[in-house]
Order: sequence, then C-alpha cells, then structure tokens
Amino acid sequence: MAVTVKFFANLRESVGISSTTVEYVPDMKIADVWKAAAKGKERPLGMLTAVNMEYAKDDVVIRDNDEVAFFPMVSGG
Amino acid sequence: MAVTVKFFANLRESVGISSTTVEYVPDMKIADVWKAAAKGKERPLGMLTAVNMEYAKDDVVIRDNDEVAFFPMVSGG
Amino acid sequence: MKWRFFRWYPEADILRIELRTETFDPWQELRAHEAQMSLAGDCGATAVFVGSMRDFNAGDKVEGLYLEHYPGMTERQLHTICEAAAGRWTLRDVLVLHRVGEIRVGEAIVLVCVRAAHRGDAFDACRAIMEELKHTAPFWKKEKLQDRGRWVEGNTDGYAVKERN
Amino acid sequence: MKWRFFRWYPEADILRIELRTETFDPWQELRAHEAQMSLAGDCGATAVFVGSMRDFNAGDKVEGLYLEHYPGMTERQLHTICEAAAGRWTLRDVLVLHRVGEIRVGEAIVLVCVRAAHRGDAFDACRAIMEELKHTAPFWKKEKLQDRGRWVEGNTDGYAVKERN
Repeated sequence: MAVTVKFFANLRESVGISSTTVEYVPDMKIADVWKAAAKGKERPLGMLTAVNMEYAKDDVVIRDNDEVAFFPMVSGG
Repeated sequence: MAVTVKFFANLRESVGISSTTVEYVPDMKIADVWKAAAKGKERPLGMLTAVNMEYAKDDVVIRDNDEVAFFPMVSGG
Repeated sequence: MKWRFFRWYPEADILRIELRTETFDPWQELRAHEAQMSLAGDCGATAVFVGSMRDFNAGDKVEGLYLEHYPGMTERQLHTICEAAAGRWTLRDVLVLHRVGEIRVGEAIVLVCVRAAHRGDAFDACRAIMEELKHTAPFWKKEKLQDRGRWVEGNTDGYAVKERN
Repeated sequence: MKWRFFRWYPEADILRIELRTETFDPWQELRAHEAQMSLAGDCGATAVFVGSMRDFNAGDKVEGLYLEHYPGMTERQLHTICEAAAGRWTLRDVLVLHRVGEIRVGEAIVLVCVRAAHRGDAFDACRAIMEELKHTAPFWKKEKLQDRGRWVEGNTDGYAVKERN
C-alpha cells in the first residue's frame, strides 16, 4: 500500500528528495501526495505533475502503486 | 545596337533557340523583343521574363545591350 | 494514431528516439540514419533541426549545462509527441536524439530529423516536434554561470519570435 | 538589406551559395560548413532542409532528372532570396547548395542550412528561403519518364499542404 513520489530539478533541490514512497490512502489526490511527501514544504505554484509518467491534473484519483512526479516547467531541447 | 535574348526549358525547345541577338530599337518593349527573336512563334501565356537577370514586367523599356530572357514557371529545389 | 505512409516498408524502423549521455555529431548521425533507412526514392524532403548549447542566456555567460530528465517518462513523452506528428502529417520516418547529463558549450543538445515525400509535411512536423519537445518533454537545464548554478525556467515560444536576449 | 547579428564576426563568410554539377552528400557538406564557420557558441539553432530526387511524380515513375538553370541569374536570385531572409530574421549564416545538370534518383538536389541564435529565426528563414527558391530561382526540371521527357510545370505551394500525389 504505497505510492512512489519523485521530485525533479529545482523542486528536487528545494524539497531535498529525489524519490520516496508514501502510504497509499483511499481517495488520495495529488495534493495529499504532496503533503505526505514534501516534508512540510509549501507546494509552489506553476509546478507540473505526472501520474505514472503521464501529465495529470490535480483532480485525478491516485491508486495504490501509482508513481507521482512533481517538477517545474520543462526546459529541454 | 543589339539586345541579347535567351530562352530556357520548354520554351527553348519549342522556339528552338537558346540564345540570340536582335537589333535594338528605341522604345522597345518586351513584346517587341519576343516578336523579333521568336521566329514567328506565338508568345505563350504564363511565361516569365527577366531583363538583365532580374524579373521584369511587360511595360519595362528595353535599353541597348540589355539581356532579355523568356522562361516558364520555375521548378527547382 | 496511425502512420500514414506513401509506401509501406514493414522492415523499416520508422521512429527512432534516443537519449545520449555522450556528445554526438549530428551530421554523422544523420548520415548513418539515412544509410540505415535507405529506400531513398520516396523521400523528397528531409527537415532537420539541431539545437546546440549557447554560451549566453538571459544576459549571462554560460559555461556549461546539466540536463536532468525523468527516465521512463521522457522517452514515453517523446514517443507521444512523434506519434502525434505522424498522425497529423504524412511522414516517412522520424529521428529524435537528445542529450542528458553534462553538456559543454557548442555541443548538440537535440537533433530532430523528419523525412517525408513532400516538404510541407517535413517542415511542419519537424517544427511541431521541436515545439512540443520544448514544452512537454521532461528535461530540465541547470546552467553553470561563473559564480553559481541556475535552473532555466521553461522555454520560450519558438513560433512567436519576440525580442529576446 | 542588412545582416542583423547577435555578434559580428568580420572574418566569417556568412552567406555561401553554390551550384554543383556533381552529386554531394548533404551531411558531409554540413559538417564541413560547421567546421569552417566554427564560432559555435552563439549558434543555438540550426535548421536544415534537404530536397532529394523522388522516383515518382504526378503518378509516374521518374528515372532521372535534368536540371536546367540560367547561369548568372540563378546565383543572383539565390543571393537576393538569402539577403531578404537575413533582413527579416536575425541569422548567423546561411548555406545554399543546389544541383544542376543530370540527377539520379535519391540524390540531393538542394540543401539549405540556416544557423541562428534562436530556433524561431532558423526555422522561419530556412523555410522561407526554400519557398522563395522553389518559386523564384530560375531552375527547370525535365523528368526522364520511361517513354519520354517531361518538363515540370512550376512548383506547388509548400505551406498549404493539400492532397498531392
């Protein structure tokens, strides 16, 4: 009963975690995952979220074993 | 007192000339150059004209020693 | 999505996406790509974009770059982008190479090559893939400035060209 | 017209236009071009288009091509086209190679390479140069079909992509 959580780029640096797991709770939302993983850090505005490696909106319902990633605007290419 | 006339591509083939000279006449227009050079051939529609290697319109006045070229729509690249 | 082909070559590998940790020569890659794909007769048009590391950004001298990515999602997102382009335009094949890790000034960061029968398809798809990559593929650049590191905050719009530094 | 540079390199040959009677490898040309131009740090973006000889056109199998041009005017018109692009976008350098004479299936006919600091400029200028070349540079193609020769009558619009053969 766990959700994997990943942070990237400046979010990884500011939260101080690149990957962790949090306990899965029924009806869990992305905001709950942040709260459980981000060690009391405020969730910054304008961050992007992916669930199972696909972009996701905040209202998506998290399932057990999902992988949730938080990261800033991308800057590749 | 001469104007050089060139034909390209299918126009060169149908007129049967690639390059020739015609006598220069004051107030000469492109239509006059065609008439003098094209051995009685009708001037086909949709052909392009260049005077001294720049695209020209029919109303340009030809000067002595000009080079006038007739050719179809281009198809390079 | 479907790949709409002028001709169907079942043996051909029509979509190649690679992340590279080592520097690459885009022209050598393209030569090898073309040789491998062969079947040149139906490819009238090849559109290529190469993005390289500049030594300036936002008014500052940049000495190097660290390119972070999200292993798994980055590749998946690049596939999604290319599949979308292949559904919208009639393409022969697509190659996307992208660097990750430490990058030095002048090195190629990204290479996109789109081959098609006609130039409209090749140009449109190449540019669309680049824009989508810039805005949705999970890569993040950290610039090495003379006195500090700086994360690049998103990419500018490559279509509407405004005054930039 | 003016060349608007991000930086000015007086020693650099910023506009290279060549007509070639022999076949060329576009990737080798680009490699040599880049090496010659060097100064890579200010070039974030390279946009390239290669047009090659297809083995079909207007529903027919094409076995070869003869490319006629207007010596003097062709070069001049290509210069005019590139200068116009350099006046409109901020470019680092431009390379245009174009074949003339006898061409075989699969061979490169045209290569346009535009380098710029930013991708919007490189993409826009590369495509605009190609379109202008297609519509105003004095080249004419005569196709070798199985039973006859056929002059190609003008070029299609590369922006508005419609149903084509």
